[in-house]
This record gives sequence, C-alpha cells and structure tokens, in this order.
Amino acid sequence: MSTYEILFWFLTVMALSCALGVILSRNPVNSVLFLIATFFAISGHYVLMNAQFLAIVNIIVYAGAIMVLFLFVIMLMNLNADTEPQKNRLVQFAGVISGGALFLVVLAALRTSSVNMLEQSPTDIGLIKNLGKTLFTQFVLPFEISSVLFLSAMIGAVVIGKKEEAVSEVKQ
Amino acid sequence: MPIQYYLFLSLALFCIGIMGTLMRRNAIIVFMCIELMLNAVNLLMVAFSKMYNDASAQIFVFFIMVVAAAEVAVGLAVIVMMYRKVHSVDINILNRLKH
Amino acid sequence: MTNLVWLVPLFPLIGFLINGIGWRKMPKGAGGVIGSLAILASFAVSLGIFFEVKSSGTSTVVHLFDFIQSGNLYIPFAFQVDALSSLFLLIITGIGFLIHVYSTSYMHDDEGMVKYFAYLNLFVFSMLLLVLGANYLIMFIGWEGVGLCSYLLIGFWFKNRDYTNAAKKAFVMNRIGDLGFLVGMLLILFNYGTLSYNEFFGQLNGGTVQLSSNMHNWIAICLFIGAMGKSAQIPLYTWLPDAMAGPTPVSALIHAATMVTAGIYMIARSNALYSLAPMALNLVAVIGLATAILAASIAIRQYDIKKVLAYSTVSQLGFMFLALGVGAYTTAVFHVMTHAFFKALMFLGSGSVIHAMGGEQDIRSMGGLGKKMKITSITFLIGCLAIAGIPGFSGFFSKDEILAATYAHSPVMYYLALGAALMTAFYMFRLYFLTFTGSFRGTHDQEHHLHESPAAMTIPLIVLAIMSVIGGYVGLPAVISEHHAFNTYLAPVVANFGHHHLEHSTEWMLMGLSTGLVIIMIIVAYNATKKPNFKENTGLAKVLENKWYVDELYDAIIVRPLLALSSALDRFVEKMGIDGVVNGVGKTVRWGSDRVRLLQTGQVGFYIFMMVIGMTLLFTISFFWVQ
Amino acid sequence: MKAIIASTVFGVILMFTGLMVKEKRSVGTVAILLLALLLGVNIWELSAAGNQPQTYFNNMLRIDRYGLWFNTLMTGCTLLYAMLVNKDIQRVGAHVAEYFALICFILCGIYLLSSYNSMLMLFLGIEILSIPQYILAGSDKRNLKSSEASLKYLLMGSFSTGILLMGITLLYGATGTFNIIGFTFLQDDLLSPTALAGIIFLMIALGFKVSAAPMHMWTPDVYDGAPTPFTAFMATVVKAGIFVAFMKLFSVGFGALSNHWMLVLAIVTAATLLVGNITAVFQQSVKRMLAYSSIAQAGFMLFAILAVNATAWQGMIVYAVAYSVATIGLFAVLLKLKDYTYDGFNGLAKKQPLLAGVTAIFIFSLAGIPLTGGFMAKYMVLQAALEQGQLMWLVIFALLMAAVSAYYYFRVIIAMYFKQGNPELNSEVTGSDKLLLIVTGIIVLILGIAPQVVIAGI
Repeated sequence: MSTYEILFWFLTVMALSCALGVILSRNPVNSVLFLIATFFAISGHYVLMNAQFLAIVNIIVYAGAIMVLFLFVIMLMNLNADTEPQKNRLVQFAGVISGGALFLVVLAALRTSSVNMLEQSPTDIGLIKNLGKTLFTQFVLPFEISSVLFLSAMIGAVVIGKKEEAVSEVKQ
Repeated sequence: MPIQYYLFLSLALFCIGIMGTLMRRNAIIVFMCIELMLNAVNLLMVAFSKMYNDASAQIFVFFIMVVAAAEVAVGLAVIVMMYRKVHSVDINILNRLKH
Repeated sequence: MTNLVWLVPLFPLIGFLINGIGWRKMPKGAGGVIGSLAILASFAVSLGIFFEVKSSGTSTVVHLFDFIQSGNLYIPFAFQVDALSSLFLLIITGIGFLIHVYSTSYMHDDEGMVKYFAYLNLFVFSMLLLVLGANYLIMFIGWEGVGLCSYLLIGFWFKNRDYTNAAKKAFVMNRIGDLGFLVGMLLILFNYGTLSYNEFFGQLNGGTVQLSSNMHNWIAICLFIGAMGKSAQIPLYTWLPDAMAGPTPVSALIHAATMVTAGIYMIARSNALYSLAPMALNLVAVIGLATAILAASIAIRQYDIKKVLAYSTVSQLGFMFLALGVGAYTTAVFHVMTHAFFKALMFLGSGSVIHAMGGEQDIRSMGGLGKKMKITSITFLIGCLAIAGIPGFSGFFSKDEILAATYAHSPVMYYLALGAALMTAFYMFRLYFLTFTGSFRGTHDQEHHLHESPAAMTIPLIVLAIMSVIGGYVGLPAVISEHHAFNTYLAPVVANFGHHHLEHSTEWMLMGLSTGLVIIMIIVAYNATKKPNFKENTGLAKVLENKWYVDELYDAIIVRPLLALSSALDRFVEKMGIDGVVNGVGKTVRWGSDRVRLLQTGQVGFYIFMMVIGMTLLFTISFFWVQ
Repeated sequence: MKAIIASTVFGVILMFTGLMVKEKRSVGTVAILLLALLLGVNIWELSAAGNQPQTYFNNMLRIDRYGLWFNTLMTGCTLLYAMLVNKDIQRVGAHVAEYFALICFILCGIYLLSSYNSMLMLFLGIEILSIPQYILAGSDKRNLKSSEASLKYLLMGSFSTGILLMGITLLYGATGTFNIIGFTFLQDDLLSPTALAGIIFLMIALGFKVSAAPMHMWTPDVYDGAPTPFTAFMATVVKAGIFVAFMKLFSVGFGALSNHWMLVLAIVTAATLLVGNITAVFQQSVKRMLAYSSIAQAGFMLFAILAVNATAWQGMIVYAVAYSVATIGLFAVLLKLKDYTYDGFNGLAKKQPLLAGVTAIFIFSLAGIPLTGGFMAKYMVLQAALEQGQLMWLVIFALLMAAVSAYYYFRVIIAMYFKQGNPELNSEVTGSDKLLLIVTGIIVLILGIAPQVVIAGI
C-alpha cells in the first residue's frame, strides 16, 4: 500500500466514524466537535486530490466559521445532554432503516457505473491562482449574483433575529 | 484510486446525514446533519473535478460553501427566534400546523 | 341574416349582464321585462335565420375570432348555422321566451327575481353557445355553462338545505358526464387534429386519416357518456328528479328547451361519427330503452306532481336515445321538438297548479282542480294526450316514428319500447285524473285559495297547447304523406335518416296497436284513480266493497304489477343501486380524504421520512423495474 | 440581463427606503412604483430582444424570448399582487421595506431560473428564491405558527438543497459539464447509471420545490403558517418560476432521455394529483384548502414537463399565468375576511356581491370551468400530454381528479351564495380594491376567451 492509499483509507474511516459520531452522540456539543473532525477528514481528502485551496477554505469557513456559529448557538441556549430529548427507539430505527435502504438502493444503482481512475499526478487546477482566474473570468456572474444571496440572508438575519416585543402565543 | 471509492464514500456520508435528520429531534443537530450532506456532495464534486481535471467543479464547491453559509445564517436566526418563544429547539414540538 | 347569428347569443348575454350587475338595485318588473325582451329579440333573429336556412338549405360557418392558435392546434371561435342548429335555436329561444314570460308572473313574489332572470338569461346564452358552436370546444363551453347555470338555478331557493344538495348533485353528476365528453373530445383532437365539425366529419367520410372502427366506437362512447350526464340517462339520471328543487319554470326550461336536449343534439350533430360506430350506437339504443322503461315505471308510483313529470322527461329522453340508437337521428330531433312543446306545457301547467295550491306539490292533496282552473286543466290535458300519443296530437307523430324505426331495427326492442309508451300513458293520465278530476282532497284553506293563474301564465300555456297539437304535422308518417317536411329540412345535416322501410300495412298495424293499447291504458288509469286510495294495503273489505270486478281485474293484471315493479325499481335499482354507487363514490372520496389528511402529522421528521421513502421507491422503480 | 440587474438594484433601493422613510404606506407606494418600473424594464428588454437566444458570461445564462416573456408576465403578476395586498403586507410586521426588497430578490431568482444555462445558475437561482421565502414565512414574529412554518420550511428546504446538489454532482460526474445544453449522456448505448441517478435526485429536489408528492408535505403547513400575503406570493409566482426551471431542465437538458424518466415522473404526477385533490376535500380552512389545491394544480403543471413538446411550453406559460392570477385574486379576497374557514364565506354574496362575484370567477378558473383561464390552461397541458402519446391513462386520471376538485372548490361558492351568514371583514373594501379585483377577474376571463394573448408573446 502506498502512502496515498494509507492516507485515503485513514481519512475515509475517520470521516465515516466521525459522521456516525455526529448523529449518535447524545450531547450536542460532542456532535459539533465530531462534525468538525469530519470536516477535517474531508479537507484531508481535498489535499489528497490536489484541491489545496478548497481544503483551506473548508477548514476556515466550515470548521472555523460555520461550526463555531453552531457551537455558539448551542452554548447560548445552554443545551446539554440531560435536556436533549430523544426520539423513541422505533422512530430512530425507522430513520436508520430508511436511510440505509436509500443508501443500498443508490449503491446498487451506481454499482455498474463506469470505473475511472483518478490521476495520481499532481495538477495545479486546485491552486488558488488557477481557481481565482476561473472564478473571475468564467464564473464572474455567479460570483456577483451570490451577493444577492448574501444580501437576502443578511436581511433575514436582521428581520428574523431582531427581538420583537409581544408574543401572542407562549409555550404550551 | 477508482472514482467509485469516492462515490461510495460520499454516498455513505450523505446517507449518514439523512439518517441524522431522521433520528434527531434537536433542530440544530438536524441542521448540522444537513451540512454533513452538503459536505458529502462537496467531496464527490472535488473527486469528479479531479477525474475530469476541470476547475469549474471546484468553483462549484466554493459556491456551495457560500450558499451553505448564507443558509446557516438564516437558519440559526430562525432557530434562535423559535427558541426565544418556546425555550426549546425540539422539532417535535413544532406541531401546531397539521392535518 | 346568417351573418347576424352572433346576435342570437348576444341578446341573452346582454340581458344577463344588465340583470346580473343591477340585481340589487333594479325593480323586479324591469328585470323580467329585460330578460324576456332579450330572449324575444333572439327569437326574432332565430326566426329570420330559420327561414333563410330553410329556403337556401345551406350550412354556413360564421367565423368570429381565433380562439386558440398554437402549434398545429387551431380552434376558431365560430358558429355553425345549418338546419339542425337553426331548428334548435327556434326551440330554445321560442320556448325560452314563453317560459320567461311565464316567470315574470310566477316569480313575482320572490325577492331575488332580477337575479333569477339573470341566471335564466345566462342559461339560455350557454345553451345557444352549445348549439351554435362550430366545433366541439365551443359546444363544450356551452355544455359546461348549462351545467353551471342549472346548478345556480336548482339551488336558487338556497335556504333549503336539500335544495343546495340537489344542486350539488346535479353539478357533480354533470361533471362526471363532462369527463367523458372531454376525453372524447381529446381523442378526436388527438386522432384527427381538429375539433371543427366540418373538418372532422369530412375526415370521417373518406379523409386522409383512416382509423379502425374501434377508435370510432371509443370516441362515440366517450361522447355518449357526456350525453348520459347531461341528458339524464342510466346511470347518471338521478340528478334530474332531484333537480325539481328549483322554481318550476326552471324545470320547464331544463326539461323542455335546454340542457337535457343537449345530449340528443350532440349525438345528432355527430351522426356521421355514430354511423361509423355500430357498437356505440347499440349501446345508445340499449341505454335509451332501459332508461325509458326504468323511468316510466318509477313515475307510476310518484306522488309529487313535478317528480312524475321529471321521470317522464327521463323516460322520454330514453325514447330519443333509442331513436338515435336505431339510427333515426331526425326522428329523435323531431321528438325533441314535440317533447319540448308538451313538456314545457305540462311543467308550466304544473307550476300553475302549484301556484294555485300555494306551494303544495303532492297530488294526494289535489283533485278536482279542473273545475276551478279551466285553462290549466284543458291545456294540461292536451299535453297528456300529446305525450300519450293519441293520434292527432304532436306526440303521436314523433313517438310513432320512433316506434316504427325501432320495429324496423328489432321487434323485441319495439315491444319493450311499446311497454314504456303504455306506462307513459298510464302515469300521465293517472296524474291528470288525480289532479284535475274527482273531488278536492286538500285542506280547506287551499280549496278556498284555488284560482286560475293570471294571463302572463295562461297565455304561454295556451300557445304551447296549440303547438302541442299542431307541432306534429310537419312530420306526417309515410303512410299518410310521402312528403316528410321535417326530414327534408334536416336532410343536409343528417345524411342517412329513415332507413326503416316498413310496409305500409305493417306501419298501419303498429299505429293501430299502439293507439289502441294507449287508449286502454288511459281507461285503466281512469279506473285506477276514480276512487283514489293511497293506503298501502287494501283489505278484504275493500274488495267486497268494490262493485267493479273489472277494476280489480285491471288492478290485478296491470296496475298492481306495474306498481310493484315501480316500487321495486325505485327502491332497489335507483335508491340502492345507482344512487348508492354514485353517492358511494363521494363517500369513498371523503373517507379517503379524512385518512390521507392524517398523514400530515405536523412533524418535520416524518415529512423528511416520507420524502426519503419516496426517493427510495422512485430509485427502485427507475433502476430495477423499468430497466 | 437588464431585468436581473434592475431587480437587485431595486431591492437595494428598497432597503435604503426602509432606512429613510419611516411611514409604512409610503414604503408600499415606493415598492409598487419600483415594481412597475421593473415591469417596464422587462418590457424594454423583451422588445429589444431578437428571436435568437442570447448567451451571457460563458454560457452561464441563455436568454430567449420565452424566458423574457415569462419574466414579464410574472413581474406583471407580482405587480398585481403587490397592489392587491399592499396594505396587508404593511400589517404583517415592522420591516415592510425589507419584505418588498426580498420580493425583488425573489424576482431576481425567477429571472435567473427562466434563463439559466448552467447548473450553477440553477442552484443559485433556487437558493435566491428560497432563502427570502424562509424569511418571509417567518416574518410574522408575533405568531408562533409563522415561526414554525419558517423553521419547517428551512429545515426541509435545506434538506432538498442537499439532494439537488447531489443530483447536480452525479450529473456532472456522468457528463463532465454543468452546461445543460452540453449534456451528452450515452455511453455504449446505455444511459450511465450515474446520470440517471442524478436525474432522479434532481427530479426529487425540484419536485420538492414545486410540492409534488411525496415531497409535498411541507406545503400545507408552510402555506398555512406563513403570513397570508406572503403565502399568496409563494404559492403562485414563485412556484411558477420553479416550474419553468424544472421544465427547462427536463426538456432542454434531459429531453432526449425522456423515456428513462417519464414513467417515474408520471407516477409522481399521479400521486400529486391524488394527494392534493383528495386531501383538500376534508379541509375546513380555505387557506389550507388553497395550499392543497396548489399541490393539485402542480400536478397539472407537471403534465407540461412530462409532455416535452412545443404545446407543453405554451401550456406551461398559460397555466402559470392563469393559476397565479386566479390564486392571487382569491388570496386577496381571503385577506379581506376575518375568518379563513369556509364558514367565514357564508353569506358573502349578500354583503359584498362584488367580492363574491370575483371570487366565483377565480374559483371557476381554478376548477377549470370553460371561459376562464383555468380551463384553457388545463386543456393545453393535457393536450400537450396527449400529443406525447403515452400518457392517456394519466390524462384520464387527471380529469377524474379535476372532477373531485369541483367538490372542494364549489364549497366556497355554496358558502357565498347558498348559505346564510354575516361574514366579518378585516378591513374596508375600498374603491381601488374593487377596481383591482375586477381587473383581476377580467384578466382571468380574457385568458379563458383568448389565451392567444399570452401565447402570442412568446
């Protein structure tokens, strides 16, 4: 086994087990930490595939910003394992079964799809210079348009997040 | 490394994310599971990008992250608003609207 | 004149708009006058068109504007002016006008009178659209329009819950029928790429598109399902008796001039198609015959004056479909015309009776009205004679023609149809005798209140009575006169009519047979109603009391079996079978709705769960089932 | 392109208006003016456009006359909507300017969806459409139902985004491009399973957005919980926009493979028609009934996607306009009433004959009664499906379901005309309200008498 393969399998196992950790751990904080670990594993895969820029962005944006936001909200709400309600066993079981069934069906469907080998040779498409060029030439319209998205998200955060006085229906 | 491996890994992560959304009651965790699904997609996208040696897929991943960030901003705002009203983030209590 | 055909539907539309917009503010009288004048104007134009078509014998398509033009689909908004449509125009506007005039008096005390006239005008407008359209789509628009208007008018007195239910029933059943029509229409469009009559019939008669008769049968059957709903044939007829909930003139309009004749019109219009679809034609004949018998037998046992008339309409429509089914298209149209006269007459007459009785509709509480209401009584009698088929009255000519055509087609069907005709004579005269002869059985107040109706109501009755007598002479039977004016007039539209070639002696024989039996039935009816007894069981004392042995004989041989058959059919076939099935469908939908609704649990997790399950299923189908 | 820029600019202008103008009414007026201006921009762009599609930014967008005409119509519907429910929007909450800005952004999303050529633009368009909807659904902060609707919509919407992205990725894996015109699928005469899986995922994600069964379950809850003025928008214009994107993808992108996905989509269509119509029967609230009816109507619009032919494109645009206008009108009437149940309509014909009259027209249109736009729309999409040739069974089923729909639609008419009651009004019906409702009713009738008007613009 080459180093590449060892790394691949290590990162794969790590990603899968941490993902399972996310959905299985009872404490929301642990879930967040597991998710961050999953993101690190995925970033590792990016590096293996010569997508260095995305690897860094993934860590900075996802693990760094988004997940911290999640963590922050969880801490703010003071949610810990004791207050975390659990779905009953049957529902959890149904969830696992249906998710698993979907996985198996799609797996079986794609089993016969063509086998392409990923090139081992290093390429430079994943480098920041190259991506920057593509982004600002070919993809300049989506780049600009995504500002509308942010603008509406911003409005949303303001409109939704701002505290408003009267609440007609209180907790039942 | 055959592309299949990445395909299956990505699908596995994707389905773990789906299972998570089905199993958990905490809205924040459900939301995190959806982020996990998005990351599974990103991973597959990068693998295909590598296969075709095409940078546009990586740009696409970049946009997925952008959108995810925007969605998270709105999503957490909504969850916080909900929490303020009912002091819970349990999605099972969201059942005033039914039938 | 032909080019002015657009005026015909325009007048009622204007009337509708004026009355519809101003119904809250306008004085009652104005609404009636505007409504009636609008129809009168249409009638005038229709007359002009009729005579022009009669003299020239041509068929014109008046193109108004392009309706749909997309890709290879082109449907213009055009009117077809030919013998068939001009004849229907006359029936609709002529009888419609009389009913409007009648309504001005009948509805005078109703607060919603102007609204009523608005609906009535819209009704006539829709019917005119139906008849005038030069393609199936326009016809369908009118088709739906009359359904809608009947819904509004049947539920006109909406304060009564049963009435709104009756309205809903009428609408839903019509919709079921419309479904068939729509499918048939789409099939035509799909196979022939056109909905225009001229193009479609041209294609049928040796155009470029040649299809198997199988497809023709299917199209014809689908269209016939539409006709079943609109023209109240088995199994979609139960709405019509219930539709009695509306004001009586509305019943007259629905039963005589508009709505129910739409199905006949449509099949007569599509005769080129039906001639190529023998299977569908047989179905039409069988359903028509079955409806004629079933409805006639049910009518025997009814006590509501309007219900009897309603079932008689269903039965008469059955006769018309029988005529269509045996290929005698012109005869069916002939019967539509004569039926329009006498049925409008009888409905308006019954309205006059109900008016006089202060809203009472039960014939058990009537009797002897003839003394107080001479005109109503005499005109009603003329109507009864006409529908029973007494020689000299209009109904005789058309009914005899139907029977003759049926005999030529199949003697077995003839005897069954004759049975239905005899039942008709029986129940109509039972109705007449119970209502107008004998002694009064109602309350004292009612008796005191009895009076002849005002002129606005009696004049239409008289006009219709005259028409009921003379209306039949346009189509004298072949044995009397070789020249059949009616058939000649319709000849350009209906290619192959009267393909029954009976010997003159046979025809005389048939006429004699039916006339004789009808007269016997009238005598039976007279005897059966001479001493009205509405109790269910007649004890031994009753038999001894009775001097007329003949009565009992009649009773045992004819009346009792008829009554028994009638109740049995009413109870089992209609209430449980047909109504049960139709209502059952509704119940099933509601039940299903209640169950499916519960799936909406309000739980996000469950929703996503359903989505995932659905996704898995769709994947399974597309990968492992299709491939 | 001009319209896309204008819609974002106007959205920003509206945000600033909110900062500077404190009075809600003036904000509403400014918004209507800007929407009218946007309509003008659309018309300008349409009139300047040639018959050949124009591509922009390396094939990111491919703007054709159909898309421009659709944009114009939808902007027109939005303008009508804004004028009809302007006052009700002002009542929802404090951030009126922001609501209108979000509506502008949603329009921007619709413009992208009607002219996208790259899957990336499809994705961005859908997100630009969706995120404002989450916010609008939750904008009535005093009402817990509104927040619940928002959170439900957000969670399920994000979930469907994941599925959409999976579909796009698999499709990219199979074809190597994001360009919908450039898709080449055939590998050794066999559709690559990866591509087919991608198509199914996309079908599910877009089916979710248009509320096709079994992905429809969010619809009643969200439409019911969201503030009614915004439900009116979400159920009409937005849905129509996504439908056009759906149709574009499946007929331009996957049209050649239609025999691979047609059966699955036909099953989805049948399920949608069944669930929408059957469940609507038992509802007591008209608002919720309209939510189910929007599912049922989506079932009909799916026919246009199934058909993959020229009539279908025309049918889709007629359907979109006829359905949107009638539903917007109905919601505008609903907003005038205090009680959203059927009983709330009791006796409306007596008290407000005009309101009842136009409501009847809208109901007739939705039920598909001839001489209204709804009939022509249904007729055209079913016609398109018949031209396709394999869908006879589905067409008959749809007609059957249309008969069922008469039941719940006509309950409104019965309540208005045949029942006694004293409906309470939320606000006074002013002269301008009446005028606008009459105009809306006339539009519905015109569409029924001369659908040519809409088709001719393509």
